[in-house]
Amino acid sequence: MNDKHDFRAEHNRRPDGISEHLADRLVEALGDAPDLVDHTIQLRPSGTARCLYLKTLVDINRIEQELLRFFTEQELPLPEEERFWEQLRGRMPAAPVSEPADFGECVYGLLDGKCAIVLTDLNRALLIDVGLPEHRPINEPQTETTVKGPKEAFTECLQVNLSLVRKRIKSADLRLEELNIGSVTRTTVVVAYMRSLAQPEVVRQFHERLRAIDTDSVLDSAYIEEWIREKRPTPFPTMLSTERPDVVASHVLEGNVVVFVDGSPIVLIGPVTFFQFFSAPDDYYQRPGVSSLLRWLRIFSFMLAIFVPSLYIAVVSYHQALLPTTLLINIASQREGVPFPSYIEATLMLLTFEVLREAGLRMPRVAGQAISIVGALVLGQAAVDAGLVSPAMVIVVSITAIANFVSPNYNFSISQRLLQFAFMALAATMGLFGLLCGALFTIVHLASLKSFGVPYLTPVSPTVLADWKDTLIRVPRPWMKTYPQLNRKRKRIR
Amino acid sequence: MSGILRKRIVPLVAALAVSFGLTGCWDIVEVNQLAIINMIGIDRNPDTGNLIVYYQAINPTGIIAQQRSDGKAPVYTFKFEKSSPAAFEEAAAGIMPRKLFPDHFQAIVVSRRLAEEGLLDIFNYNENKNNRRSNVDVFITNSPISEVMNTYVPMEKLPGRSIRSTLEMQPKFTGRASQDAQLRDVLEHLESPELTVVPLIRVDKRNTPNVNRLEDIRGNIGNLMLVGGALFRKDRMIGELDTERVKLFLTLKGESRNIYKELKIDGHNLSIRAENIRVKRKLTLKDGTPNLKLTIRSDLALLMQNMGLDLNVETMNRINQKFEQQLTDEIVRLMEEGKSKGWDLLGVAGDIQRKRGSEWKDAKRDEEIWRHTKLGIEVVCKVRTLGTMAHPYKGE
Amino acid sequence: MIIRYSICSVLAMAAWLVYIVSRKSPPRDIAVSAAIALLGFVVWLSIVAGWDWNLSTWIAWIIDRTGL
Amino acid sequence: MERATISQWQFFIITLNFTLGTTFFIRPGVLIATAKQDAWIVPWWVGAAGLATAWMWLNLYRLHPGRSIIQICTSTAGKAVGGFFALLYAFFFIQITAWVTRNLGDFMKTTLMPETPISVFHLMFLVIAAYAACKGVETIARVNESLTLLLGFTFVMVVLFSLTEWEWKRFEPALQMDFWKTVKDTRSLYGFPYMEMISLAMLFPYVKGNPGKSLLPGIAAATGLLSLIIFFTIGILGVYRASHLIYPLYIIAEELRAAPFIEHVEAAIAVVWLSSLFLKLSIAFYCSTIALCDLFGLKNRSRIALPLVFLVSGLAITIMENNVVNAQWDMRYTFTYFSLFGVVFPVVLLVWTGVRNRFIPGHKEGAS
Repeated sequence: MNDKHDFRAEHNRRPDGISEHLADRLVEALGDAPDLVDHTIQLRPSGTARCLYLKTLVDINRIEQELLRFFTEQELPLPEEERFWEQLRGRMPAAPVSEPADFGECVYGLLDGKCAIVLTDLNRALLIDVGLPEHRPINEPQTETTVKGPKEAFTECLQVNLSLVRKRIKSADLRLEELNIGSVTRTTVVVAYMRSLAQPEVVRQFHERLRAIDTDSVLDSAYIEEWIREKRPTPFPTMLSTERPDVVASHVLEGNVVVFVDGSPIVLIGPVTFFQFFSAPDDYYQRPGVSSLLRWLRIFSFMLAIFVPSLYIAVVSYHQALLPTTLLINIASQREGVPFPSYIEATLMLLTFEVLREAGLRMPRVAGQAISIVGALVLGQAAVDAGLVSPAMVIVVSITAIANFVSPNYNFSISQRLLQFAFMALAATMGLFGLLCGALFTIVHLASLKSFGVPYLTPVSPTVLADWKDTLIRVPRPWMKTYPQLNRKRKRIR
Repeated sequence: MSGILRKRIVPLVAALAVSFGLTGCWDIVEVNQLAIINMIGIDRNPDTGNLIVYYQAINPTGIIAQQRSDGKAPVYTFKFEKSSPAAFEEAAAGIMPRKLFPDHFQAIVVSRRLAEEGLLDIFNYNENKNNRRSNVDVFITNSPISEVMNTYVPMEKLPGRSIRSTLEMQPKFTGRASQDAQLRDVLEHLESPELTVVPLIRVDKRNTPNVNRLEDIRGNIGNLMLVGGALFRKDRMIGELDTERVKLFLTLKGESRNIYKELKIDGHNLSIRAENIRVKRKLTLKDGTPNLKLTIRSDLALLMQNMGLDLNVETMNRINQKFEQQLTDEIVRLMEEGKSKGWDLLGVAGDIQRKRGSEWKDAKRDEEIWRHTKLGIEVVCKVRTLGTMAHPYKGE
Repeated sequence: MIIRYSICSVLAMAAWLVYIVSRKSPPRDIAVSAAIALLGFVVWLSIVAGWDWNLSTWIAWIIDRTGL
Repeated sequence: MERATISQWQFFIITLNFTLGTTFFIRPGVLIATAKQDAWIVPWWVGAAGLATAWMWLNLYRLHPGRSIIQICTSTAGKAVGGFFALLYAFFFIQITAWVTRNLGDFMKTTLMPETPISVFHLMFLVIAAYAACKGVETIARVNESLTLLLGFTFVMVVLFSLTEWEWKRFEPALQMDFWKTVKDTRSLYGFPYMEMISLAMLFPYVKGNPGKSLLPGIAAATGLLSLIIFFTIGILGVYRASHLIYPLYIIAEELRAAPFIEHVEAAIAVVWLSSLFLKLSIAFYCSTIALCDLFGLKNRSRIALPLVFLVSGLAITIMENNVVNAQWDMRYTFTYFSLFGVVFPVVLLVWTGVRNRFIPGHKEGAS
């Protein structure tokens, strides 16, 4: 799978796939691309070479200053000689040179931002990596903001992303393994893990699933996630995705495996368990007591988000006895003029909220003001005054909406919204019993889930008390002396 | 073929499974389809022998409207007359536009005449219902039940809540009623010889069934008030105790820990409150007669003294002595009075039933043995709290 | 109500049988599933038709008979 | 078949939940009615008997390591006789499942949702139990682990808030029962839940290590908890009322008043407690499924789960007319009927194995 050719072993053998008129065929294969540059250069002492590259992908300065100078300004030995390569490397240490095995690789090399030097007389080609991928600078994280802690986020450039992680883990144990996935896009995917920590079984599963990917294109890590996540249909994410290098580093250091995808600022992490979705990077940059409390707060708001609307429906239309008398009277009088049953009311309001949210996400920033004004009308006092909903319902929807946003993981908050609507339907048909059935079904489902062989509900079930120190609570760092047991690490003590 | 089949059939099965759920909504009822019952009144029509039930249903908009002070009725009372308790829900459906919702009721008011006949069938009906409440307060009333039920009360908008709150204050401040005067406490003693006391209420004569009463400043008018206790044996009322006796009775049962007392020393009035009363009962059998030894310990708080005496050790001792003596007298008097009426106010019979050992066998069989109980009373008390005054003003 | 349920369940059962046949399950699996489904069908039929039978009564009768 | 294993701790939790599941709802009222204020002692001796019986099952299992009770039947007594025994066992497990289902339906219908048809409750729970059964014993074990915490928490909260009603007087006079008469009258407790636990013999092969190490402590803990629950019921509710009620624990929850504004929360508490019924149901359902799989040599559990839901939901309706009839049946027949499966058959199998091991050479290792 490793596409980097070991040059020394190859350079003496003349590749078979390279035939006559290579340069012309390359030009033809790329369909006279307007950005294809094709120089002919005079070599010393004799002979010509053709220099081909896509000017949109390469650093032209380097070609002019380093590459062309190397080939034209001095007398070159024949490529058969070791001296040729020594000189080439000596002059251009930063540009990896390879010799393609066949025509296809040549084409791919050009498309990958390499410069092809075709030695026309010898019918040989060299691929010199002088690529200059365009990428934006390292910014602050957009979706996972923290108050304290590092403020770097991944970019779309794989090399930059890898460097961000390398920078944090200066260990020889860190293994990076590269693959190309996608028959058309040939996207570079890097699997990273700590050799001494990651469970070989998990690494093997990652490799197996990545190799099994049979697709034409990979444009984002989400594509990869869909291929390698658990096959069982589930609304819950079984891989963590993050744009923060510190999160990746901490997961790698706990023995998890991460997947970088070129062109995506989102990195995939696995295996992951249910309770890890409640921990935010901030937890580790704050005092442990505070972060434990915040974790409970997040779990509580998860509960709020999925149960509040359904509980409201169940209580108001089935189990009114649960309400204190005064509250019951208040709700009853508020609902006096409302035409819909409470479950219709709740569904309408929450759907409206979802629509507003989606509109807010997709529309141009400048229109934001308009949406917030209209949103306040639709979900607020105006709706109450119009007699469409009761004020209590507005509160319920608002609590739900806010609680939805608490989840530190975007994927997870989507699954929580799915559950929320399912539970509302159950509560509307069978009250608390329906809600119980929904909850039981969810728990059975969660218990049956596994993420790369690790049960999803670890460490609560199966109970691993030693792992509770960084799930439901976070103990101070000095107490975290052992590695999490969740994927049965090889090493126990940190 | 199998692929297509699978694709078709899995959703079909799923859809069927969902349809089980979606055909639901059997028990659904919206809040504004409920007649939230706040208080229930029960009586028996002496002419026909039928039960009469009053449901006091809350009018939610009335309550909310009242907060904005445009005086609408907070409750409506509905009256039904049927031969069995189970028939009332049906009868209610004939006149109330909303579903009867008794889960939240706060009080049951029973007329005295019905209580004296026995409440067994009402208890049984209530306990058998799935949405019954047994931790609800029971009240017996001397007034005609229609007047109790057709009364608006000041302060609290809901009469049921009003009397319940009144009752709940008593154990803490006055000891005039017990916390354990709920339906379930009466129920628990349906088979034992123990007596229970249930609060007795009365309605002020000047009551009007009109919401305009709520605009009247005179709070006493037409209000419900606590006037004593109804003594229950098993399911029926056997007598009435006045407030003082209720306090004493509850104290001896250990259900009331604070009582207010007025003492007279040398013709001077003295108000004290006995706090933290602990009663220790010891029942022994001597020659076939039960001996009950009561040891009562208490801390006294001096509320007001008008003795014209300085507060010193001697005065304290006198107060203690006076209280001890007065309490002993009252207990003996209560016991005698009970004996004459056939009420086992000290609960001796219940104690005997709870005794183990062979020597109690005969005593258990003799239902009247409590009458021969020899009473030994020891009161130990100390003045602990004096208020903010070291010596009273003498005005001399 | 119960009739509606029974019809739904019977349909679901039939669909299920078709499904497992289409999944090419071992014949033994199919046979046992079908047998259980058939038993279930008889039970539901007896409920819908109002036949009064009671497993517990039968067991009681057997125990009484054997004199335990 | 699956190669799943469950840990000792998980099997302990499973045993606990399976023993207490429906028991803590139904049994306290009956026991208090029979043994009055001393009812809390009853579970002790019945539990001891249950432990002894479970020990016997474990001995049987030791002779046939890695085999479920169904496989023990067929391997010991042969295809015909053993198969008949195994069929009876499978029938018994299905019957238990139907019983648990019906208890759930009865409870829901009498207390929380009187208008809803009883089959709805049965079907909903059965479908989820079937889903859990398809996912396998590991999933069921994990569900048990995660829900037990919640259950324990609610129970402790309810008891704590109800302690204001506590009166020691209610236990007096203590130890007044006629021992032999009480033993006779409460013998059905031995049948349900203790003999019912033979279902768990289906799970023995999945337990990592010796299942006895968690089965016996599980039964002991469940017995202790049952006794504790009865103890609290008497102390809080009183003998007289508790003995007249079908679900005394529910009434405790109903009369709970944690704060002036937290009243009438019985629906919420009951719903949480229902998950305990669900745990029992899922274990029972799983046991019946694998019993059928073992009996007929099926490869895939999920194939028969749905037909079984269909069958059990029907059986649950016809299994009894109402609570009263069931209570009477329980008093008279539970002990005998359940002992047949819990004691008689295992003893027969044990003797059979012993005889065969002694007299027929080549069978020393059980039947490996």
